[in-house]
Amino acid sequence: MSAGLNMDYTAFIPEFMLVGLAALVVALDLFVPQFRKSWLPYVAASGLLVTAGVSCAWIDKQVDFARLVTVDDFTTYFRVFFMAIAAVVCLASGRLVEERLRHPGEYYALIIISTVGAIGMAAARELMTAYLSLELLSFSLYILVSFQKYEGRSNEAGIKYLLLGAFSSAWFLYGLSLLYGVAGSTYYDDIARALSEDTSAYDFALLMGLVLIVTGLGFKVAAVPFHMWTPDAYEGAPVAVTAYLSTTSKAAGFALLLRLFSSALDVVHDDWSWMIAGMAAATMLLGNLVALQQHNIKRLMAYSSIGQVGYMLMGIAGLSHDTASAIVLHLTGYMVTNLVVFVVIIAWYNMTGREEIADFRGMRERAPLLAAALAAALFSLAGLPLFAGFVTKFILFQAATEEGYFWLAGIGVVTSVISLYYYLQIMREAFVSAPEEGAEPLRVPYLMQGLTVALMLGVFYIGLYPQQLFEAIDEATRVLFV
Amino acid sequence: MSDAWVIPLLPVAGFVLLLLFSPWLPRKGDWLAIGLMAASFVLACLVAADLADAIGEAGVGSFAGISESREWFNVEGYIEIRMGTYVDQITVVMLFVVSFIALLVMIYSTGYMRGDRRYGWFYSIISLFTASMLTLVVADNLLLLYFAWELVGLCSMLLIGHYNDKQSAAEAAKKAFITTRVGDVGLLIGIIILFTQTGTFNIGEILRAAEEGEIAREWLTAAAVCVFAGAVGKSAQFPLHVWLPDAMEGPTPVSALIHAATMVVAGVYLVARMLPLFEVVRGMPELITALGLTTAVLSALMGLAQRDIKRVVAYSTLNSLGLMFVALGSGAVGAAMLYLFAHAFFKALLFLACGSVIHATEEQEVDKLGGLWSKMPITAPMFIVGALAMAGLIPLSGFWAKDEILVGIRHGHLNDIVAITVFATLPITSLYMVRLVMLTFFGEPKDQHVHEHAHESEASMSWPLMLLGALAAVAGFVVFEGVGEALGFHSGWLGFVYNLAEGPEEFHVNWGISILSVVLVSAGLVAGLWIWAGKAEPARRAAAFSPFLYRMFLNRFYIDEVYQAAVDYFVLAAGRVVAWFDRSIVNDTGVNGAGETAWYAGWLGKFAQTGKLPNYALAIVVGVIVMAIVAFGYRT
Amino acid sequence: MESVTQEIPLEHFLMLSFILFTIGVYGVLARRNAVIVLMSVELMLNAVSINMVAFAVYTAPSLFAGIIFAIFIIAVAAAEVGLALAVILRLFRNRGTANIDEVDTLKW
Amino acid sequence: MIQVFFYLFATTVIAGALGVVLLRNTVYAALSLIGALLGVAAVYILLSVEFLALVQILIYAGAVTVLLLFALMLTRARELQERLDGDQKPLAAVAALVLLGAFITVMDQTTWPRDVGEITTVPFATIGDALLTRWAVPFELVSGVLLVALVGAIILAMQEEGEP
Amino acid sequence: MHSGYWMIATIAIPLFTAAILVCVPDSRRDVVRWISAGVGAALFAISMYIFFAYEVDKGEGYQFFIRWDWLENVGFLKDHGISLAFGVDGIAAPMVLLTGVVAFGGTLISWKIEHHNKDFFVLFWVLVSGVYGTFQSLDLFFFFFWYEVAVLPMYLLIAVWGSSSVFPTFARTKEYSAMKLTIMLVAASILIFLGIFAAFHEAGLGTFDLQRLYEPGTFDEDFQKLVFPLFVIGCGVLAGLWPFHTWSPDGHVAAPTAVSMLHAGVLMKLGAFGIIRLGIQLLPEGAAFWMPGLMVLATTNVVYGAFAATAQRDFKYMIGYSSVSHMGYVLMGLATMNVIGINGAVLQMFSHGIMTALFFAMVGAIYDQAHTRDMALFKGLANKMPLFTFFFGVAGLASLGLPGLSGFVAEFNVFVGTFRTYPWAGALGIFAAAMTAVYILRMMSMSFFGPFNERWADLKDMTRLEMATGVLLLSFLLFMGLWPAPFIDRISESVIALPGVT
Repeated sequence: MSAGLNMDYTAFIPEFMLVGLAALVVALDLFVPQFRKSWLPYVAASGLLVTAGVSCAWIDKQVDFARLVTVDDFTTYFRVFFMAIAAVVCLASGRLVEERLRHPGEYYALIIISTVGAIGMAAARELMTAYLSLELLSFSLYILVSFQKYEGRSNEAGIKYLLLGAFSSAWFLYGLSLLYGVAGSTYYDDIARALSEDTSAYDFALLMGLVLIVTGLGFKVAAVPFHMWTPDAYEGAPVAVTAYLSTTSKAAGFALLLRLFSSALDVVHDDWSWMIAGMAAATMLLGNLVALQQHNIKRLMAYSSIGQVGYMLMGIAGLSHDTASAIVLHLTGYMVTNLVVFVVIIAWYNMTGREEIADFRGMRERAPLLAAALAAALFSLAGLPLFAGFVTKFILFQAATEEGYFWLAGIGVVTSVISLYYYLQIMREAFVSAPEEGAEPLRVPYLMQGLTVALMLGVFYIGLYPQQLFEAIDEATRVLFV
Repeated sequence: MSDAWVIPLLPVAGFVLLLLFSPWLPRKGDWLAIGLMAASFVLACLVAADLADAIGEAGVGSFAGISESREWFNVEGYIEIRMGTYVDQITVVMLFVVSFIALLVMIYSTGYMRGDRRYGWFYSIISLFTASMLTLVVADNLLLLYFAWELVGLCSMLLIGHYNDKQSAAEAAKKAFITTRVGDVGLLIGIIILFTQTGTFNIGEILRAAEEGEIAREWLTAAAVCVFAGAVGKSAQFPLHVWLPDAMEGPTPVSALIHAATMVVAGVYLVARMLPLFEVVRGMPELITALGLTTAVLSALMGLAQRDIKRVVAYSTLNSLGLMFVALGSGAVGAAMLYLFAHAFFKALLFLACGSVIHATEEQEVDKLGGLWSKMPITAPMFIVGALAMAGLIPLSGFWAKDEILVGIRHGHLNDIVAITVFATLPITSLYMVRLVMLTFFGEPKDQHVHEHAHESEASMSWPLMLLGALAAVAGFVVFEGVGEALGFHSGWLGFVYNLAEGPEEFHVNWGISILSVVLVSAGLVAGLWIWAGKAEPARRAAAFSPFLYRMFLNRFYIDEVYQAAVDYFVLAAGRVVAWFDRSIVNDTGVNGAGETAWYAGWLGKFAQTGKLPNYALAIVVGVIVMAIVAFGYRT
Repeated sequence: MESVTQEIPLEHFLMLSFILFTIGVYGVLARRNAVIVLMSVELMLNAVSINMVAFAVYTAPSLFAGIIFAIFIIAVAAAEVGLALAVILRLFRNRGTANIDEVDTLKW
Repeated sequence: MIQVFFYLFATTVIAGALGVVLLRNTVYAALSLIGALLGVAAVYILLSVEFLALVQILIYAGAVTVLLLFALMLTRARELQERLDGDQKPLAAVAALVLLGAFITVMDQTTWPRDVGEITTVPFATIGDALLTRWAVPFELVSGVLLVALVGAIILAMQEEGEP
Repeated sequence: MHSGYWMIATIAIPLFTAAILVCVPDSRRDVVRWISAGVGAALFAISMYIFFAYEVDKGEGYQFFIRWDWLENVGFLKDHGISLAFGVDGIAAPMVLLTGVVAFGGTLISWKIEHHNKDFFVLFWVLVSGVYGTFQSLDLFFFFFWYEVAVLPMYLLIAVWGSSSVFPTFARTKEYSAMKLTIMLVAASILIFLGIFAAFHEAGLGTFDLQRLYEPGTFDEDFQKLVFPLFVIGCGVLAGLWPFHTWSPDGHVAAPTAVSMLHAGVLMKLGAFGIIRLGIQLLPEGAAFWMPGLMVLATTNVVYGAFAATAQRDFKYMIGYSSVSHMGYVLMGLATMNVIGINGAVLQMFSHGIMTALFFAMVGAIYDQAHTRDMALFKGLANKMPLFTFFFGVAGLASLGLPGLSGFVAEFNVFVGTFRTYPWAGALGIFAAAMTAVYILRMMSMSFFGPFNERWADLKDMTRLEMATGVLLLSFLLFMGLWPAPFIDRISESVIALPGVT
């Protein structure tokens, strides 16, 4: 049965390590009562980082496992990337979990497990694997979103996210089934081979399948009009989870999109590029326009993330090696920046328990470091120079232009100006408005300070000297287009 | 002659030194300014002498002035600007007049301005003024001329507004600057047109080009009109004359220097310089004459009714300037320059005398003065000399100069109306000069208190008066060739000044004209004596005879009011309109509008987010359906 | 039985799944009780499985990936139901309702 | 004969499904869901995938529906007979119809490639073998999914001390 | 040492200063001040060096040229894809000098800032580095990069340290003005963005290196006609191009002194500079096609600004509108497309920069004492604060184009150039210069002359630092006004080299 299949399980060492780590965390939480709960985040984070280090062993290798997954530079890149994000989120959520949530062990375990799912999405070269990894990620997120279980908003967010998620994955599956029907296989390369023949006989089925797949993935990455869960889930979820939602789940979605559309569906590029293009336009506009109206910081970040998704979809629409690497570059820069913002939000929330934009007033006076980091990060999100946002966005748009999507680039630039407006509104609260009376300076934990500074360095690194990173990404995405 | 450029430089040094150090200098450093001024006066005389010799060698007519210049900036093949000096007969006359009067005024001011809060500042600015005036005179190119032109304007403004805590002074300064500025716009445009046409700023070359018809006719006309506009503004010709009377807000020495002797005649000088250009433009001489004439007549009439002694003198200045322009219009440059020369003396004299009266009485309203003859033994006679010279009574300098102009007009190619009008103004002029004298120095003192503590001014003020008085009396005689030669003017004054290469012009007395003018002038004098003698009953009756005319004269024909209205209801109103437009239309509608559009778009967009899960699901379905329909649409 | 199966073309099965799927969609859109919405989602998933199996059986017998897929789908669906019920219960405890259109505090 | 069976099952499925989305009583809806699921199982048998049919009956018709029924009981609102349909019912109907239209277009525009038109039966053993070899990764993943779901369900559902 | 390092220094020093200042504790205000003053002086010195060390008639396009590759041979980028390429030509040299002067003045004037002066100077130095970068970049990407860096700190600088103003007819909060300024400028850069994308795509060279893009024949004529408006309007907004100028009066009014100085003095010049670099040099044929249009707008600027200025009651508003008017002269000069005109434009860029900086410095000096800028409230300040009046007056005279001060040289060249091609525009321009006299004198006689208003009895004359700033700027006004040759030699050399300039 398994003749000629490489079943070399060593390729999964990092994933196994992660599962082990998850188990360890839970176990520590359960069976070692005298173990200081507050150490869990450090355990999880260090474990993740170690694993990330281990997975670097696969750089420039190309291991295929039963044609289901391959561990190549693309996978490796995202492995490291996801683990890093997870580590940051674990560290950032330490105090929050202690003070506001129960079951810390499961919390970290879920984050770690979901990372496995995310990696699977990036690595899969077969529909089932891709789908199941996606579900693994989603399930963990469903739980995490409703983790604040005595909090009505958390439940609401959970139920909405879960039901819509199930709904959308039904669509996705239906699309997969049609694709399977027309291609007769679930392997990306078979699909590509099948579709490269004359498809006129079953064009409609194929198109329907593509539409549904785009729908499903559009839901995952929160593209208009499949975005509607995003603001609610972001607002309802515990803020650390929001950070995780806005980073890993999106990034994983894009990893899957890139892998699937490049190695399986590239041959029918014209059949789906316009859908993505349309979605991109709608997403950029709606995300940034509605963000103008928000007053809750989490909700605002939700909409801003929707806008960012639009930019990256622009690249997917004109998918090519250049755009792919541009997307990943932007993705990276965006994720790092986003984490800065969320670390600041988390820290502020921990100290003040507030999450309205208006509650940021006087941050300059009360927590200068956070304020500075926030300002820099928001500038970066708005795409202003010295920070990551400018160069990554510029390269992304230029790449899209090179692929003939000048108009999308146009919309992108316009909307990023709109976004600047609401980012400046936040800065205004933080820097211009005076703190309310009797608000004395806050002592930001060293952990948070350290995180902020480290991430800021990342932002500046990408913004000021992206050469190596960009080369690495270029390498990583090359394997998609062989 | 290569040292002509030093003449303006000395006062510049004075300006800089006083500006920086006057607070720490003894006597605020007036001695420094005066010394430098004197030096440059001497230098000017030397230059004049050299020139005379040079002409002697070259022979009149074949002699074209001496110029030398250095590069200011230069863009190879596109624009080269040289700054330099050009010295010829007209130049030296001006040099002499300017530096001489300036010197006297500075000395006079040591008395008049003593104890002034901004004594040092006054001297530094006066130095700057003299410097730029001298520069204006020696400039060999229009750019440098404009340079100086603007600077004298600036200084005049600063000095008019010297008593800057008087609102009226501030206003007058503003008015003077802006009014002349209007003319300067023309001048600059003219200069630039000439440059674009000829590619040079050098006056000589431009004139040559103009005479040889190298400049397109319409451009030439435009340029001529524009340049003349500059002259009109500076020399306060109608319709830009309104600033000069108000300029009397300034300290009297300033009025003497700037608004009588030097700056106001800059226009005359400019026109005289550029006359060849004007002459080749059809209708230009007529225009010049017409404006000059209007100014002369109007100012003569206004002068009749003014109460402020300085203002009366100011109107007489306008009168004289008009006369000079008429002369220029009829091509009598020599006559114009002669009148300028004489006018400088007697008008400065008049002003300084006024100054000493005001200094003595702290009053300048005629109907508060009177009967000062006894009180001011030096000032009064000097004033009278000046007044008679102004009126043009033989044998004072005014007479000869005026006569030359009349002759020029008769010989000029203009029709007789001009001549007749000019003659008509003569008695009026003498009339109001007499009126002034009578009301100020004779008759009953109208204000005892003022009369009490009136006294003769000190030496530093009275000596310049006497000196000027003497000159005002005799300056006219230079017209006699003998006198001219005696003074070193080769072939007499006119031969000397008459710089256009048509050979010297003799001085000839046209007896008819002379007699006529003498008669008219003395008629005016007699009439004046009769009218304002004693209680001046006839004057009151004249005023009562036609209150309308009287009011017209008194209010200067309401020209100022008209301008004021124009400024208020046009310029400033337009400004307000534009400002409003900018704020409400361009900004609040245009700019904010765009922003608000986006804002409301977001506002609408956010309501799609109803919070109800079924709607979200519906959105997904709709998305699917739309994409599907579009896709199938493509396929079929 | 083999002989007779020729009488039912693939399209019939697909048609069945289409209808089933549509009904499921309708259910999700129209119903307001969370549990019933969940049931409708299950219907959709069943439609998917039918598709998968039909394709596997008719067009791609070699690897019968469709069948495996169907199995996984069933598993996932079951898990989904379990998790969903937990969340719904939690919601009911906190909000006293399981009607999804009544929980709309998060909006705009 | 077979066709008769097929249409029979098909109608069962559709009827059951309609029952789920139309019935006014939640419990009946759940029961009709069972019907639909059994119908689907029968269809699997028709397709001669008995293994799948078995799974379907065990997991779905058995476990899942029981779960659902429990849920219905537990979340029963105080007053009976409450409205089961949302406000956007008509829109839903329209959307569903349009969607069906789209599917039908797909249907008649498409001729499926490699349609052999005959059924190949797959024995249990092969499936089991494939699950553990060729499809090992998805298998592990799905186990992970189940585990996560389990953990999540416990965490969220369990009553804890000091619960408000 | 490679002379290019001097340019690197002008950009790196401010950035590092900003980085260092971030680490200074809030309370150590004097440390911040002294560091900043030192850096300001150093930059001033370097700028002087760059200006005077620039060799005229050397024959090569860009001097001090230096290139560090930044991103290349990756993605769609080929050799020298994006490189830190710096170089100065005769047009950039005066601008660098200008930046040095104004920045130094700004640091001195900002000495009295108390509220978080650390933050202020951090942002201030970022701004300065951006300005230097733009003037010296020879890489399309980095030109825009630094351009945006210069815009970036504006919002906070204005919104935190600025001042709101209320008038009978309308009011402007500092937040509003700051937001409008930032958004309008960034929105304008949309056009530049698009222009750059299009240009890069069209050229297909895989590099943003300007010198390679400048090579004739890179863009065909239709493309140039299509894209030129993007660049010219995009940059024009920053140069206060009508009708996109409204950010400038409000912004300058709201901004703190030093920022007004730098923004009106230097930043607006970036716009004009961009029109030269991206418009004329990159797309000469497009320029030839569109310049008449620009001339119309520029003339509108000049007249419109002058009229609007006559109606203002607030010192800064008047200056703001006069800036609109004077930047109009710059655009006019550029629109002539002939050597004299563009010379004039660049001269005007320098002259207006210094002059308006002086203006704002002086207004700041009085605002800090009187806490109002309403001309109508002041009266007869001349005798109370003679020095102040003197400097203010000189600035005014410079702006009304008095010979002997820099304004005249510049405007004169502009006028000559304009008359060559569009006499009507030239005439209007000169008329507007007369209008300048109207509003300047209106302002002077309103608040400096006339009887003294006792309400201001306790006003002091200028402080030493303000004096220093004033003298610094004044010296350059006179330098250029009396001896323009050093400027014109440098500028004209490069202007003649511009493509399509007659």
